[in-house]
Amino acid sequence: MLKVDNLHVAYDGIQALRGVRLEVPRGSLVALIGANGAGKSTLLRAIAGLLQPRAGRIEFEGRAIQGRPAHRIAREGLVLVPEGRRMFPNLTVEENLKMGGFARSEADVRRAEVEVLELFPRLRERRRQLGGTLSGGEQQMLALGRALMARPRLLMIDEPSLGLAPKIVLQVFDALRRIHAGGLTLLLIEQNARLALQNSDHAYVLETGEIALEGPSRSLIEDPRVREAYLGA
Amino acid sequence: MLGWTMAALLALGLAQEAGSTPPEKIKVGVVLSMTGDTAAFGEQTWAGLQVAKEMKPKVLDREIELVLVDDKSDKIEAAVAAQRVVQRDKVVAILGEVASSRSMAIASVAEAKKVPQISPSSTNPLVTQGKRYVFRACFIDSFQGEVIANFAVDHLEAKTAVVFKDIAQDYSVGLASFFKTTFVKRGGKITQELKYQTGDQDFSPQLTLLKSEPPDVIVVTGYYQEAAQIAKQARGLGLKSVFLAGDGAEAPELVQIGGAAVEGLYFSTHFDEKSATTALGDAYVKAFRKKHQTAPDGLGALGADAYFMLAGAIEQAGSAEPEKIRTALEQLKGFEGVSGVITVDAKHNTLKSAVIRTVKNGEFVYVATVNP
Amino acid sequence: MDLILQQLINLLSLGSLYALVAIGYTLVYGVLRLINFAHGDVLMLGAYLALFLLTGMHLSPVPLPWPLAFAGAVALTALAGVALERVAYRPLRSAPRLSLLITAIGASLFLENFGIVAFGGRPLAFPDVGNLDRVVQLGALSVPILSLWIPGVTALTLGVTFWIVYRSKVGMAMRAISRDRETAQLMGVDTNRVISLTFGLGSALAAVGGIMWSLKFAQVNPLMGVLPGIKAFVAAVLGGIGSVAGAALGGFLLGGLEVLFVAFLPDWSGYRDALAFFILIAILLLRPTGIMGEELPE
Amino acid sequence: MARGGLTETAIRLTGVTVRFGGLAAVSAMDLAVGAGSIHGLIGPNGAGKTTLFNAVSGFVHRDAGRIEILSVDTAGRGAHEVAALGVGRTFQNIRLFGELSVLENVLIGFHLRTRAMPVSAILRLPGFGRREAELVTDARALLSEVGLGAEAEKPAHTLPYGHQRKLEIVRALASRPKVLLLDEPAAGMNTREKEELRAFLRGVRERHNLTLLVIEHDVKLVLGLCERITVMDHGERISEGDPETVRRDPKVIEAYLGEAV
Amino acid sequence: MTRPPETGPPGRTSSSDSGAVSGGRVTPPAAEAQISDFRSQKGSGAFVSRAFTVVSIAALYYLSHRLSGTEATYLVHVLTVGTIYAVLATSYNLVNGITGQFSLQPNAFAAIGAYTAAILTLSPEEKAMTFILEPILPPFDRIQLPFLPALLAGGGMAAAFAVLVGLPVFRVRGDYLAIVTLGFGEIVRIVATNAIGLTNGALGLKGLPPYTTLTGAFVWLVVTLVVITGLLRSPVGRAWRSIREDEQAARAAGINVFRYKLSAFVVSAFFQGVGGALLAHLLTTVDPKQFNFFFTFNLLIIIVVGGLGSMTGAVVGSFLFAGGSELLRVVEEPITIAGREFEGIPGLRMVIFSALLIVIMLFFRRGLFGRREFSWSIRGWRGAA
Repeated sequence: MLKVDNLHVAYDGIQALRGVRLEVPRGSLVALIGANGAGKSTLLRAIAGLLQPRAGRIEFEGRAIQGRPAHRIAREGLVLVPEGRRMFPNLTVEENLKMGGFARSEADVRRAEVEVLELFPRLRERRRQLGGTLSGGEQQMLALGRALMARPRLLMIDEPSLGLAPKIVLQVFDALRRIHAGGLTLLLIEQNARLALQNSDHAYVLETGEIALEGPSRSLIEDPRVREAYLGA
Repeated sequence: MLGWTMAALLALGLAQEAGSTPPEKIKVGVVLSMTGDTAAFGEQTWAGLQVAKEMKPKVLDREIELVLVDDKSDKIEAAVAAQRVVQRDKVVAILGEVASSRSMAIASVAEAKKVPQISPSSTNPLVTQGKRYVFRACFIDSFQGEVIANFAVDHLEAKTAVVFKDIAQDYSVGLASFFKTTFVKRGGKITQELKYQTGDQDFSPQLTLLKSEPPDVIVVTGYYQEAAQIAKQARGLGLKSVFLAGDGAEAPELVQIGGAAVEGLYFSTHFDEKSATTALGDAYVKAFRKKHQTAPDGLGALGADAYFMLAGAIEQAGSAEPEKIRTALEQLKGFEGVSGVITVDAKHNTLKSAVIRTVKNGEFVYVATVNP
Repeated sequence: MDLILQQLINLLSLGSLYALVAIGYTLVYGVLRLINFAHGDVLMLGAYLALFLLTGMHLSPVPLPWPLAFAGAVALTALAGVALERVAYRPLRSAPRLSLLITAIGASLFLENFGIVAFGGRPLAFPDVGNLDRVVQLGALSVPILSLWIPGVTALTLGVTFWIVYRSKVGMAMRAISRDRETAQLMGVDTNRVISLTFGLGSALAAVGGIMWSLKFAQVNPLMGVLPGIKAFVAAVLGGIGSVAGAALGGFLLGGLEVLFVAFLPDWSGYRDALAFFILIAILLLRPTGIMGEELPE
Repeated sequence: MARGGLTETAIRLTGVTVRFGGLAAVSAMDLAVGAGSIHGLIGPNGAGKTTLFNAVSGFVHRDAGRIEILSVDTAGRGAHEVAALGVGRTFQNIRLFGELSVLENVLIGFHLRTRAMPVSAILRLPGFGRREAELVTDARALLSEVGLGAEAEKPAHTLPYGHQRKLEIVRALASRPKVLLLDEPAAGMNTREKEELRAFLRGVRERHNLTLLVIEHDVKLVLGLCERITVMDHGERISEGDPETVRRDPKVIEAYLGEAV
Repeated sequence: MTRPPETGPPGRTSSSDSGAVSGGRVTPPAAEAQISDFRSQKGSGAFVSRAFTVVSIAALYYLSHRLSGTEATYLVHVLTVGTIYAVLATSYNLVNGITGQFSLQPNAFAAIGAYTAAILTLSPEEKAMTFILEPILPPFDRIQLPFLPALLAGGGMAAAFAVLVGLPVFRVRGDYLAIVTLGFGEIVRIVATNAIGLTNGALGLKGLPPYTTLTGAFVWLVVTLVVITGLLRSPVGRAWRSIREDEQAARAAGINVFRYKLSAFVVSAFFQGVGGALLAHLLTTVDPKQFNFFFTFNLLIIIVVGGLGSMTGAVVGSFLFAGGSELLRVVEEPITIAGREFEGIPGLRMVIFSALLIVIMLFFRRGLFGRREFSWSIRGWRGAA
């Protein structure tokens, strides 16, 4: 469904990605792990069109999308939930959700809203509240819900557990599993490698801008190199 | 790096100097605000100067060349501009500026370089005060203030007056102060002194104060934009007092903006096109209408007068040397200019008659002449 | 009593004029966080365009009836605003904010000087349309018809602006962009288009303000935008930059205070403009983000 | 200051309340952090942990209660004055002086131990040069100690994320604090990096004689690092004790940990 | 962790288009960022470059001295204006570029300095003549001081006002600070317009002794640069720059943010006061309109075009501004094309100037020098490595 080939990205004179290859098959849940500064966020941002690659090809559903503006890529159904949740704090929860469905028809938005509120009942209670007043966990729910409003065909999520209490992390991953079970293809970055590998079908390990390892998550979790570098003793 | 910049500027300066033109023409520097917040004044003065130059392109058989330099209504630039025309263009005299503050900045250069300067329309008494090389074509505020006050008492039989002054303009502040002195001396009473600043456009709060006790006359000592506005808003509030103003009010825009509201407004000025006291004035009016297709205004006429004073002084001196021009200017007596008969006094102020005009059916109409 | 009523009429008319210009100012600020120093000069442009269309000078071969002329001027000014953003602001969107501010000052100077060169530095009279000059006498009160029109037009534009910003989809996108442009892009929002629209809207508001201003003061000149620009800036800051309602409130407050100050302390009227800034400073010291300004996080 | 075991108290809060608008972000908190200890502060998002940090370090004013640092009441003291008492801190979102070099970041950390000496700086007196040279030497030593020696000349913002976290701690250490407040130092780190961080923090405590108060979500790290843990929810303390006690506390499991730990 | 586009310190990118912000981490800003600026030098290189500096200052001093005696007064005048701009711009840069406080105050302090010095250097006779509306307030009617004490008084008065104003002003930040300081400038101007007994109102003061020379201005520029760069290399300078980068982190490092903001403001005000006084004694007249906000805008243009935070940029920008606007006059002069003479178009210069300003900013988003500084080192610009 998504195919990244030989991707090179540099910004501020720093080469952040060097010839990354990656594939996300339809219906899969792919995880991307790696140390800080390895270029994971850069990769997702480049796919989403927020960074212009220096070379390489990004293909979504068979069409090359590299170099297109971010809003066009989002409209194609390739949606990124950015790191740090990034609510619109000055918009109400409902408006935040509507922003997610910005490019969709009104009927679509209404339908999607019902689904999202079903998935995150907490957001229904807070509909009229400003996004900025939500707690961290609620914000992550909203960020996910907002992205779902766009009716994505592939959802990319950057560090959903960042800065969240353990209990909330469990809830977020629970939601992700349900979304995935509903048939959505997911590409996930997660610092907590164990959590990521336990919850994905396939995984890539990114090191200093290059793919160091890849494979089915089940096998990677047993891989001594992964254990040593990312899972700890 | 400081050195490089200096060296580059030095090189440029020298290069420009090398390319100066042959000496037959008499070069005259004109420093005016062609841009910036008083661009309109510079433009009006320049219009008059151009007409004057077309009327009398030569003196002593040498062509006069006007070197116009814009100072963007900035005092620092005015002084630089004066330096420029003196050194680079070797001008024999400088004409400018309209605004007194900039005229004074130019004056410091004129004095240092010993080049005569004639300000067309800076009426602030300080401009020529204590200066050897600085002259002006206009009368000064103290005279005009007296003229307006006497006119108010004698012709309008005014007992009470309200003064409306633009505290950001030295011209306006001075004129208001001198009017007050004479008016009070003649037994009048100033009931209110109201202030505004250039650019203010809403005067209704001040004017509303006058509704309960309207004065006989309202004296507006600022420029035409505001004078028209004040009259308009006063009439809008139902005030019936007579309006009086100084030469700053004189411009076609007064009527265009003020419309019916400025009907019956009196102002003192330097000349009247229909009853020009001099032949030159008549000729100027015709030439101006021909060139610019509009009615001449006071600032333009004074610009022209500065030019004619200079030309006259050069003829008188028989030479275009700055020092000789200066001496000749000091001795200028009974000179028939555009705006009247001009005499330069010992303090380099200009004595000449003032004219009172009024607005009637949208036209400026002659009322009286007041001699110094 | 009459005096006070009369002053209230003065207040209403001046305050709404300030408010009208301030709304446009704040709209652009809200989305781009840019102090658009050229806003006043866009206002000037709108006024000149209206004059040209109205009198058949330059732009239009024949004088147009005023509704057409005004609508045309507003539309053309909106286009000019969009073009200005495209040329001078968009390329600098990721540059340091002060660099952007300098291009805004550059744009302001350009419009002013272009005006001087192209239209002349002298003021041009702005004709009275539809007899707005008329004064109605209500007892001892003199009410210029225009003094009623201006608040009416302001109320209408304020209403429309409010609707756009808080009820329409584009308005929602504007508010989203004002806080997080990148995330808005991720939602499929063409941020360039929304910003262009905002500039168009802001410039259209400036043109409306310019036309009202010219009707009230019966003249246009190339520097006529400087004073409204500064006053609107003050009003917008007073209300809290970025807040539409705040700008309107700030405009009325500023206009009102100026009128009342002169009315009650005529001897001090020379300090009128100082007062505006004094109040501003005082209010900012009490509320560092203006009356209705949102607390911006550090 | 000698390490006084857990008998001495480095930070003591009594009945501290902080309100934003009408909401109490922290209400009537009591807390005692033993000198030389590593004390953990955990709790759900929005529990008031960072607000508590801000109150202790003088960044926000408390509405009620008393905060003592090394037995000094901090009432009425601004953040820089609290820092001068010996409190260093880091921030949840790293706050470095991004465009300044790594070395300069540390030099600014030295602020509290340098005198401004404007006159000798302007006149370039020899004493000034010597002092500056000493500071640079010290800063380099500190950077080498944590393995950032080679990066001294780089602008701080160009460092990889983990190094930025580290630099922020080094900068805080530069002011020779007695108490160090760390706000989510491990956020965004993977398991291995977290292990390194734990060793690093323990080492730092030994070498610099520090008391550490740490906010952290990674339960494993907190349990392994801290000697005592306070759990907050809704601005209040819901539990406190050694790691084992806290981990088993049903209130903590209910509010924070969830079922699966 | 959402980080909205902030009103944060100028000079730092805060856009989310550039990809600079990600989840609150400190990530790189716009492309051509350089490490700044004034670090202590050491070793023999320092000695050599200091020697170079001293020699070149002496050479420039000699040059300026020689130039003053020549007939090239136009050039000297332009250079003097440029030098005074440089004094004003470098000190303005200290607040806006180094400490990162977007402030629009220079017109206020320059006006205070100019009036203070002018009232002190004017002769009693001149004062008696000049004050035609109201006599000047005693004891100023009798006081007359030489230039240096008057200059210092001008700077001192400006600095005193800076303390007074700084106390309330630094409670607000960002664009709000800009408008408050702009307002302060307007208030100073309006007070100068109204306080006739002290300032002679709109009529202004004239007849000041023409004390300002190119050499004098040059010496003051050197003093300004020595003081400011000296401070920048010291802990004080580090504290200033830390405030620009991150105020909260600076507080955590024990820096009294308010005091350092104030000290930058006061140092800057002193030299702006001196600059204003120098300007007054170059033009020999002072009036309120001379110090309107366009005065400040000019300086803002100079420091941003030069490169915010770069002292070299501020100096070069000043001479570019003073010299450039003179060079641009060419476009308004009559030109001869194919034997026909065309009249110049008055005003065209300013149209081109403003267009040029936009173009420069489009191509040099961080100004001509960014934050780099001049040095004698062979590697070129300090910090460029």
